[in-house]
Amino acid sequence: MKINVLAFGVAKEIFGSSEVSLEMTNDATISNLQYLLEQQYPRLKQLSSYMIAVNNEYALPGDTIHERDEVAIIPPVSGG
Amino acid sequence: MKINVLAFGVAKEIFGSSEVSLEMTNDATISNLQYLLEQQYPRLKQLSSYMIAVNNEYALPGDTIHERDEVAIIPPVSGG
Amino acid sequence: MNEDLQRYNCQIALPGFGNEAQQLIGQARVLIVGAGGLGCPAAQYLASTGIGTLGIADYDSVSISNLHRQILYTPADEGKNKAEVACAKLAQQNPGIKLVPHAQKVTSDNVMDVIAGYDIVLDGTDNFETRYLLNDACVLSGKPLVYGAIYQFEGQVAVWNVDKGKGTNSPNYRDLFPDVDATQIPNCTEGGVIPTLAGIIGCMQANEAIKYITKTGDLLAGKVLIFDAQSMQSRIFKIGPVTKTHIRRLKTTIAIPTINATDLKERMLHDDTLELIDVRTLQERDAFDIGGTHIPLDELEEYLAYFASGNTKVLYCSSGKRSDEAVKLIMKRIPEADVFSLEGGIVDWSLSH
Amino acid sequence: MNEDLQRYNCQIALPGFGNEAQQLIGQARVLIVGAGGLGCPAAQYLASTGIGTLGIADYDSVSISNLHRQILYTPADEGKNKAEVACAKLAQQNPGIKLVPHAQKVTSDNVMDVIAGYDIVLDGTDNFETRYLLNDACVLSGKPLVYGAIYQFEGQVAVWNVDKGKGTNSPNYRDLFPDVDATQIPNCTEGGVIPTLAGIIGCMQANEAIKYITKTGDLLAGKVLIFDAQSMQSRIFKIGPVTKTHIRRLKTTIAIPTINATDLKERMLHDDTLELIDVRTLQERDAFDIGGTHIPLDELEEYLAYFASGNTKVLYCSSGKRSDEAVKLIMKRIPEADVFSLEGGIVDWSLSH
Repeated sequence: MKINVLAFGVAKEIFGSSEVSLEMTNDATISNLQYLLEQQYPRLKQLSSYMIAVNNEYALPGDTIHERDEVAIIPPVSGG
Repeated sequence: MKINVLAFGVAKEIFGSSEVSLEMTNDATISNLQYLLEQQYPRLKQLSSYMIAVNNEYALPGDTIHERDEVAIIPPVSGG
Repeated sequence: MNEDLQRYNCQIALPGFGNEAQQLIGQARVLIVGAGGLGCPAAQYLASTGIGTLGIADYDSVSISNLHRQILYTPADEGKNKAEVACAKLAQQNPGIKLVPHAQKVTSDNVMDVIAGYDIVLDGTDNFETRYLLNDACVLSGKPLVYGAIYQFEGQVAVWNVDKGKGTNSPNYRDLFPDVDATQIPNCTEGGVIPTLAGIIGCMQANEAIKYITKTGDLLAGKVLIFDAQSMQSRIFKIGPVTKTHIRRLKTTIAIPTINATDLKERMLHDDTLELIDVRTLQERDAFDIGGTHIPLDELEEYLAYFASGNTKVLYCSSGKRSDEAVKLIMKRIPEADVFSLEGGIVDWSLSH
Repeated sequence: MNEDLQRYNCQIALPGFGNEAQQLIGQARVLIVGAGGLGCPAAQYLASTGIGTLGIADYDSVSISNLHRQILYTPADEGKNKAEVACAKLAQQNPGIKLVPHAQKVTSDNVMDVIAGYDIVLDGTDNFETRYLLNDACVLSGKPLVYGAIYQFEGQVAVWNVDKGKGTNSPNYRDLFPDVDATQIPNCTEGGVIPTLAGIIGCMQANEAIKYITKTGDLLAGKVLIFDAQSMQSRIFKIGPVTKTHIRRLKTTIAIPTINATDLKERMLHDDTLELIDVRTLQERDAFDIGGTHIPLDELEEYLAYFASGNTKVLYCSSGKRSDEAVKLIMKRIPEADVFSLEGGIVDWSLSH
């Protein structure tokens, strides 16, 4: 299945776009998605932590991703 | 079909709630909905004009309403 | 490094900005009409961003009841003209820009002249008559208008009349609301407004003005944003790509006969035929009144005959806004009616000698 | 009608408000940490609303590059402490409230004492170290923290650590981001920030504080709002009802050895062994530099060995923020390293004699 990933904050710069799409198997988890993303975009791993949300809710590493789910990558922001 | 109507601005006060639901026939139009609402809530008619949106888009009197459509009533606001 | 580069460095660094965008900002001429809850924060940010010429139009003077949301003013400014005070404060904040106060009331007679010197207008007014006037004037002169309006916890933002090329323009206020019965819509004095909402919506208006000037981001053109400060939810409603209205001339604005509290008290000492009319709600009247007959604004239509003859009548509410609307409605239907609106309402009445 | 009622009448009139809510506001004690882009607008609205005691903590002084978004300051305030200037301006705006400046830096040593006198804290800081410090201190002392952060066109808002009863609290910053490598996240000096975004997010923070104090509306507790000023879209992400973190003590904050531009120039006259290190990006260095070696902040980890021995090294960037982060990272790994961060970066360097 194809999963659309929305990028926020510095993730937009890391992905070079505000949205990327990933090809994943049907039983993929958040942890699988994270692995794929960090392989493709090594700078993402260097952030130490970023929030992953599915359909506007905080997602845990073990959560399964479904077709048409909307995934968002939300890195920390420091400015004030 | 049951149509949910979201109220904004002074429409909240007129409806006494931020959401009301109306029972309508399947081929109902915006103009039918407006008639029903103004019959139930005469103060709505006195506003002279208010915007009706269906699924976050401006709707015309002749537009047909479908099951699960989200209707919004947006009256003018004057404060500054 | 020169001082300008240093001052604006943190916005010049934005993607899609650069020195070109800063130059556009420095050349831009923006008029803010209404230096109240919306105009104050919008003016602060347009000034800090370095808008080359910033006009502030407001004929009203600062009153204590403004201070909870009109953050450019202090109690020491009470009674002074808002446009003058705002320009003086903003000149301190950014001495590098040109500030132009317009202290006269914007009417159908002068609006075309007032906006002529500007590229873009920001609507920070608090009444429908001026909102329609600005809308129509901007459509007639082909200028974009950044609209904002607030009530209680809810605000609206949009950009009207943006040039879409080929002689077409994006929708304007009359696409959304062709006409309004102002007596049926409660204002902030009646229903209240949360100060932070004024800040959020005013800053959003300044944001849209900057985006228009620098040609960055998606403008709220052909759309209207509705924000709710209680739930923090916002929605953007699509209106359509181009306007369907045909505005050909300005509607004449009506000058409202008013009387101030001191003059009224003086006159009542000698003239016992003068009648007071309270146009507030029953709850407000129950809490406190200054006498006279009670005709709530939203029932005024039914009692119009009462104003057709007889003694001078002075209409009052809490701030003067609703009595203005009431007098306007009466004069439209009965041009010869002998009616006045009490300036500053019962607030001013209570404080005057 | 007394002056207080007159001043706050337009918010007392709000549904769910009334005199009770105004009394809660008058009794509330709010601390704003960071009087910058977020703290300035938040402070204006909390002052205008009549918050009884408003504390402003900022050890930094006003610089010209702040003025594009920090709307409480004027060029005449350059070099003065932000907390002092802000409190003086806010006291003019609302003489009826108590304003308390805190001009010392908030550290792990004093944070518990500083927040002890307040009911609620507002995070308007510009660095991760203080954000985590405030978060942990609020969790340890059981106070809610209104969080806001901005970068370029995007902002985040949330309310952390709200008491949910039965000994549970809503999520906090560490639920979202357990830990951050600050050297990997660009700040506003590098990437820029649109001033109006600071206004919008700062006002949203003040809005959440007022909702918390007056017990009205749905707080952004257990949620985080992300707003985009380019599209004007906002989304609210649900985090969960209660925190899953267990914060037991504060992390010790590190005091960063810094040197100001005048002292550095003086020292370089006599000491030619001193080395300059530019930690900015290649593009920034290409545009302008003040000499020395180039090690971009995000590649610093790979060059740590370089700092293990040898001469004194002074790290610089444009404002001093990134060189602070760099020095902090080096000191964590090589406690004996002889490194300094150039205060105010090349901006101050260019202007100093």
